[in-house]
Amino acid sequence: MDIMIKIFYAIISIIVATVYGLTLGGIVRKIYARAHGRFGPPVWQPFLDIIKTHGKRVSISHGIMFYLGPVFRFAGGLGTYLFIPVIFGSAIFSNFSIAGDLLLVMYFIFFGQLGMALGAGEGGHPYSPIGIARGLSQMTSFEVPFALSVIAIAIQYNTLNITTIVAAQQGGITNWTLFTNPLAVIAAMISLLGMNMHSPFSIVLAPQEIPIGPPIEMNSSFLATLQTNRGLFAAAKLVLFMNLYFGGATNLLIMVIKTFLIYMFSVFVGAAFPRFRPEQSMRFFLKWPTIIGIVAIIFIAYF
Amino acid sequence: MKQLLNRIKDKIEIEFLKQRDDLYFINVEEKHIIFLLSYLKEQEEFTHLSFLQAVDYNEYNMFQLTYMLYNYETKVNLGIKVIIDREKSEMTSIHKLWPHAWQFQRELHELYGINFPGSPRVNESFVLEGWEEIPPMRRDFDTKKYSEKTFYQRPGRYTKNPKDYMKEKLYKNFVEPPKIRRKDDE
Amino acid sequence: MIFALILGFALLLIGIYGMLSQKNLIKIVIGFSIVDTGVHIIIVSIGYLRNRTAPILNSVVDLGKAAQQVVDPIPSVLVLTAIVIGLAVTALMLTFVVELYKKRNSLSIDDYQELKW
Amino acid sequence: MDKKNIKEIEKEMKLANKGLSEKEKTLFSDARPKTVRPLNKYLEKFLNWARAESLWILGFGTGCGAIELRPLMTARYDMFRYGIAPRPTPRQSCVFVIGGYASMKTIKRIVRSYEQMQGPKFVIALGSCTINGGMYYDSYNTINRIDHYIPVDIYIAGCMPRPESLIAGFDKLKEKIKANECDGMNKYVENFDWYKKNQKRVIKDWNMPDYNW
Amino acid sequence: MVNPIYIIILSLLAGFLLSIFDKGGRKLSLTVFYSVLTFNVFVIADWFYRFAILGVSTLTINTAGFSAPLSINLQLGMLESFVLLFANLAGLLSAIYLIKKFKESKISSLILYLILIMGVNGLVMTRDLFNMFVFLEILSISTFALTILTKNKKSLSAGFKYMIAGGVASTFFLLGVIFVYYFSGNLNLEFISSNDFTNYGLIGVFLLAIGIFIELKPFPANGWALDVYESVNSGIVAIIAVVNSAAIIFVLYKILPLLPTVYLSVFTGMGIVTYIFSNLVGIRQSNPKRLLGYSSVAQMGLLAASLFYTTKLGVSQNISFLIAGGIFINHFIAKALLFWIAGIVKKNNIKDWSVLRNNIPLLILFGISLLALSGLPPFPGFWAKWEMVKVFVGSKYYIGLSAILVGSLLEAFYLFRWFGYTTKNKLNKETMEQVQFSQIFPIIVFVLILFFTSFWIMTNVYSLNYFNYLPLVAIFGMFLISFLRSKVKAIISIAAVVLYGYFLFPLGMSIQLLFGIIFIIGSGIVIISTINRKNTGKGFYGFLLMMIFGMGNLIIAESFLAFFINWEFMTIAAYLLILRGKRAKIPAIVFITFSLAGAYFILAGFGYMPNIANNGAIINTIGTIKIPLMAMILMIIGFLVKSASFGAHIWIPGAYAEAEDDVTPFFSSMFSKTGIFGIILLAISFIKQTPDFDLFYWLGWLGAISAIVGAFLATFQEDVKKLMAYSSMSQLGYIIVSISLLSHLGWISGLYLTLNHFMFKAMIFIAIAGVIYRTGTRQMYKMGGLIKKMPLSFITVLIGIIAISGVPPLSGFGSKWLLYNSLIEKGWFLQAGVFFFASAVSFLYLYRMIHSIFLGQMKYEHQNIKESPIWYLIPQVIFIIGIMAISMYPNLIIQPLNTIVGNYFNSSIVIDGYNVTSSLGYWNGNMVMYVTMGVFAVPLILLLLINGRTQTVKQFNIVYAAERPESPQTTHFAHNMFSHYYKALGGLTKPRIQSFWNYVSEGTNSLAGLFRQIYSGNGQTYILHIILYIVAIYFIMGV
Repeated sequence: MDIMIKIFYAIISIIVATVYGLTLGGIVRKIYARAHGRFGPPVWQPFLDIIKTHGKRVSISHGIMFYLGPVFRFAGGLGTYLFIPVIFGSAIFSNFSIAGDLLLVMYFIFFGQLGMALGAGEGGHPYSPIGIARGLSQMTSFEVPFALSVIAIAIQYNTLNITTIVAAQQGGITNWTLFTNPLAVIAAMISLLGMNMHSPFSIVLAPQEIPIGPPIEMNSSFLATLQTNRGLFAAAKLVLFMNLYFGGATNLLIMVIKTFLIYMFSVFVGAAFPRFRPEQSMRFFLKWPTIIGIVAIIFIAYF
Repeated sequence: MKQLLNRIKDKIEIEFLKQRDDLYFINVEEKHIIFLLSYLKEQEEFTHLSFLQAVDYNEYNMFQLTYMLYNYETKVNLGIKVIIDREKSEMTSIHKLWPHAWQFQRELHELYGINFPGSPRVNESFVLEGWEEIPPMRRDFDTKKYSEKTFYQRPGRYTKNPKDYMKEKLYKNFVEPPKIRRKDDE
Repeated sequence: MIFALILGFALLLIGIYGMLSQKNLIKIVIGFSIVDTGVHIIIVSIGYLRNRTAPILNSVVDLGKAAQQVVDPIPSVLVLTAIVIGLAVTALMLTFVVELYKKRNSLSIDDYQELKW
Repeated sequence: MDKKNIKEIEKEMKLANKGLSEKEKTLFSDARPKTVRPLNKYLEKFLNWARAESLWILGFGTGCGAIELRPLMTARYDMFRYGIAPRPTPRQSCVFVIGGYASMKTIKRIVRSYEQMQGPKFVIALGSCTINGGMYYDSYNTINRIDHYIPVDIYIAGCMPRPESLIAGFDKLKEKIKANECDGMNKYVENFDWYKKNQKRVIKDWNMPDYNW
Repeated sequence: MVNPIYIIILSLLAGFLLSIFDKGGRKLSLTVFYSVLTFNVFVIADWFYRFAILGVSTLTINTAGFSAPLSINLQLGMLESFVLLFANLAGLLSAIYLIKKFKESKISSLILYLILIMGVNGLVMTRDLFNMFVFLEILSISTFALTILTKNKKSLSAGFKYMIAGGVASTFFLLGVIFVYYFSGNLNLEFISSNDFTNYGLIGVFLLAIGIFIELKPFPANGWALDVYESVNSGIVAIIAVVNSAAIIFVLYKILPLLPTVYLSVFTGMGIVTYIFSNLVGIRQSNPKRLLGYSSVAQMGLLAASLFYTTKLGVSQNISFLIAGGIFINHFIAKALLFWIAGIVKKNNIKDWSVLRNNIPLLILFGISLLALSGLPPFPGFWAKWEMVKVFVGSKYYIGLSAILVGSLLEAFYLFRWFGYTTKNKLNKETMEQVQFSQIFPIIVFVLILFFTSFWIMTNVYSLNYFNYLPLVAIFGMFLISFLRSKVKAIISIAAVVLYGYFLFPLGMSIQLLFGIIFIIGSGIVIISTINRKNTGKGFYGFLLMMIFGMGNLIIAESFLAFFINWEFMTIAAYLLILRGKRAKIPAIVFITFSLAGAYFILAGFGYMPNIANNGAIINTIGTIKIPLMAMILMIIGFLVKSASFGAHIWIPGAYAEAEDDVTPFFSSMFSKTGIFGIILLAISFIKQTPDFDLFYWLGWLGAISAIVGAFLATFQEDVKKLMAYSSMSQLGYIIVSISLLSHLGWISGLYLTLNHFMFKAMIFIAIAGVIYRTGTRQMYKMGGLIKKMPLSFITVLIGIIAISGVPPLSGFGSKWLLYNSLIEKGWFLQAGVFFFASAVSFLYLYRMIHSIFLGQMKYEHQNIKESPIWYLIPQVIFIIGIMAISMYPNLIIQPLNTIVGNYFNSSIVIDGYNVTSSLGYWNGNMVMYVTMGVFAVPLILLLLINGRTQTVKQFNIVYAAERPESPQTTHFAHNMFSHYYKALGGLTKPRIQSFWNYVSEGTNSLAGLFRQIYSGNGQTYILHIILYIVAIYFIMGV
């Protein structure tokens, strides 16, 4: 019975996060449009797109792995989200964080990526593996500063339990990791840019080079699933960052405000910079953010 | 330029035409064309082949090919015109002189049916995939008839003589102008 | 005795020098012989004791005091054997030289260095 | 119906794919497209609304019309506010914009791209050339009527039509979609053989499957 | 009970009479000839039996009716009879070998041969210095004369050089004899003592010793000998290299008591110099006989050095006999064998020896001789080396130790290279001529003697446990049933492995059990895949079982010696298995060179080890001793080589890739774990005893570097097996680092990783073997789209890569979780960062592999291939079940590991149900699995419901910019997949280590080339060498 309630809560939590994530997507498009001097699509455009793509009458599949690719991807998003406690002290939004700690979340991100990579790979289109190769290699590089930053946090709070980390940041803005361990936060925020794949690091989708990259063969409901996941996954990542670096949230409103601000950071950077070439992007992550991350660890561990 | 022509004239027979200060034409016989082009390219710095095109002189049963060269030093365009037989319609390939010439030659082969033996990929279709008729740019090809035969005409298209149409629509009370005497009439 | 010893060593060195400096196979063999001879002289000179007679037990030598009157007989015995052996070796060497000359028609040692490294 | 009959019917449902060599036949799908009836009325209405408000276009720059499509993205015309967005792959787009005259070479690609789109799919043809050949009506190389090769929902006349008229065309398309009048996909499938005959009459070297899934 | 003097008398007499007998026909003379030789053997054998078994005291024979010193006396004791037995036996066998030659040649060669044997006998037995000289000269002259038996230009000139050099050497010996006589007044060894020589008198001893020493062909004064070895008939060379040397070394042994200590050390040094430099020069040699010549010279140097050194130290007689005797027998038999085989093969370049493949029995004998000569167990040379290292380490003679090990390595290198050429070079059409029984007979006799002595040493000297024989028994047993079909043999092998496991492993919860599971049960499962072999696979299962038993024996080895011989057995078996691959010539030699180098490090390390109580497996008892730091470092280097750590990783790609496809799983998932086992062994001692230097901290860094470099290298491979090989390197880096954490959590994660790596790597390699079996290529870009044809293999690889990459919910995540927790807990933060990087990079190569093989575009040629054979699938399924089980119920493995590691550390984790809690975090594998299944099922069901009409299409139905794809090859994106990554970070993968080793090998090669320049081929130069050598030694000794 207990588990049924848990699942029920999880469903609510997922729906909220998905809606929030998709809305964020709409807002971003609006912001981009305003930056270009346009009106831009309505905020609810992502929902329309999803409904429309689900409403396609026909779809094609290249095989079982192709079919399962989006499923993997969405499962990855769902799982990642479900292993993060969203709102500190809330029963509804604590999700299944009892199953594992920060490491589980970090590695569960790969679950979706791997599945998607396989699904796209079976599509047989050469752009898919090109995009995936780029995506994976970029991931290897932005994971480094992020991992260093996570290690720094683990040293700082002497735990990998997200709930504990959030708890340690309660009681005032100065307790946030942002202020207690600024270097780690800088490293992590730079790697967030890579994770979100916004403009300077949008080498995976790269419309001008490899049109849309991995999901080039994805259509109809497969695409809709991926789009849904995009909203959910964005929300999950933002919540994770909020929990780790910005003191977590005690209610939904604070969560929304904080994650929105975090997201705006990468959006603004993305709106302002042109795209890197793949190797430039990788070198970038392995240069300054990594050094900052190492310094953060050394600073936290030995001083 | 004059000196150049003289130098060429020392070697082979040519006809020469000046169109503008930076545009000249040379008529040359088919057998001299390779010599002339290599000479111009190697010795006279006409290093750029702008284009190679053909004109179908149906009436005289010949094609005229024009090789347009350009000299970056003197900024002069030089067109080399050569007449070839329309029945035989074969020409020496110049892709060894200018590698990009294969593309022009492929186009000419497809649209005029001029053959360039040895030119790379010359038999591949360029614009017309799977063309079965005579090459369309030959003047004995009736393009309108072909179009009517192949494509579905949308009904309702009609054409008018502009003069008559204007007369009818705009100038209801049109008065024929007096005939102006011209020199040619006599 | 010292003189003989020095002579022996001198011959030894001369022989070695000969073996090292001469290219002709026969000369090398001769060098070897000289070395041999030098060694023999050294052996004999080591066994020699001043004012003593040859180690032959005849009337001159008193049987009872023979040990004090004659030179050490063993080196003399040794040298006889050594000479025999040296002779055999030299003969064998010369056989080799003959055979080599038959095969190659050359007596220079420089012509026989195809086996190397 | 006995089993044998079913098999024969299934065989008939397969496409012959005569343009392909034996070796290649195994690499292309030979399934015949099928008509898909809409769902129940209200749900379909809702979906049609969503389809109308989210038009993802596949721009096919076959002719001079391509240049008129670009300004739509700019701040001056801003197609995004109508829910129109470009999409780089036919798999994901629903509006096929044929940008001007189609030659014999491009019609092959047009057909291929059209068939690769997932239904419901809509076609907007720009310019006079697509309507009746326009100024190239007597050319040996310009297709005169696009609608004999793929079903067209909206023609936008003009040589070339301005972006404003394009937007007007999109508006018209939206109206038609909402009125459930755009069923080009089913029309194509129902008249499949007729379309194919027309296409093959023009496309002489047919080296692709009969239906490009 | 024949007086041994009759040997000399009879030989001499027969020698003179032979020419008379010959008038009565060659048959008669040959009969006499062989009967005399046989007589000799029997007499000596009889005496040897008396001395060795009956314990008769040493026999002294006086000649001419007087006792020494008045007359010459001979002595025959245990040692003399031992040496003479071998010498006479070799003489007889070599004569048999030469029978065809003897039938045709002049009678003089028979006479000379007999005289030679007589000389040897006399030389060994005589106690009189001058008599020694006489016998030496008899020996020399007959040898010189015998060289003419091969009557060609080369042998003549070589013989001439030999003569002058020998003449000079014996001149010095003679001088020495005289001076010794002068100073001591005596010629009989019994009556001369080293006290007789004052300062000046030492010159005599010096000359005596140097004369003999020169006869032993020390480097560099040995060019003449090599020429003889190269040019003269094999049967004669066997005698020269073996019998003559044996006699001379015995002479050396006899005059040893006269030499002052300083001489002993200098001569030891000179012996070692000879050993190392001759072997060094040998690596440039391509003529087999000259190569053997270098090896002979080297072995004599080693033997002399060991004699001198043990005498100098005065080590106990047993050990010095074991060392000298071991080297002696080893060299004696192996060298004779090889010279005989060289005479049969008759190829003057070792690269042409592939003709030997036409004669498999001879090839096997050849291999055995090479193994023996390389000093590998169970042959006598090994035991000698083992004891020698102990002696050297005990006396802190490190230079000598390292020189000997380097020399051994060089020797092993050129011998194994030779073997590689023989087995792998292209076989031309030419066939070998029929081998006569008379030629093969001596070889077989000697091989039997070799094995007999080996077993004698194993049982009587070391009294090893019976299970240490199992690897040899396995290979022998499999040899006996090699005619059977491979399927039958595979089943027999499985049965053998299962029985072995059943009888030997009633083990408790311990590290032994874990490694037992990996080595034994794992092997049993993986062997199933070899059932697929079509042909009889001669030899394969023998080597395989040898390797498996060797690995298994490591776990239960009760002494360092047992550990080490099994280590060597395993290595040899692995080498032979690799060599079976089609293009494995170079990888195999690289493998054996690195492995032997590692083994020598371990050997040296064992030399430093204190003694250990011999009660139970060393893994259990090693905690009681404190290992010296030096031993620790040396052994860790050795173990790291086996586990392909950074720096020694260059052998893995070749060895893994070129080994047969169904063998590679053994290497990757089991063989490489032996290094880990070794490291754990050391670590146990390290944690029980307080360490004074934190070696394992640096080992941890090395592991981290291996992990990242391995991952990078794997990313840029086109060859799937090389990719997985580098992946193994990377994964072993993880294991090394977690072992070197030396903490509870660290060890749990290390052992967990070990088990996990064992399962997924075996699984993936078998799946890949199946794919390669079907497609016939290893290049990944030539495959593609195989998911449609080989779905089961795909699933295996998929599960494998999920497990490798550590993506939840499979077992890989557990290992990652444990690893990071333990790293952060220990405070190794930067290492943890490196591992994050490495594990991210591992995605790159894993995706590359699975995409290039199974996804993307299928090629035309693969359209009709089938799923892997069933025999490949069975082990895969077993491993999948294993992985799924420990993923679903991680307690199955975490709980026992907790207990096991609890023996060494205090527990630092709490296991509550399925929840594992460390000091940093928690992980509930079971719940993760359920949540994952849930979140996977929901979208799948949704998709199935909503996604109405899905048309499955084929591979060319793709959006290809409105074109249709031209061909699968151009559409499949696989070749050079990570080129952009290479642009960004490829600089890290520049083969620096590879070039370092290239420099090392090139440097060694050029050094060899440099040194061999001294052998100019000019006889005078050789004399000069001798003279200079003597002068140099003279000054070094400062007489």
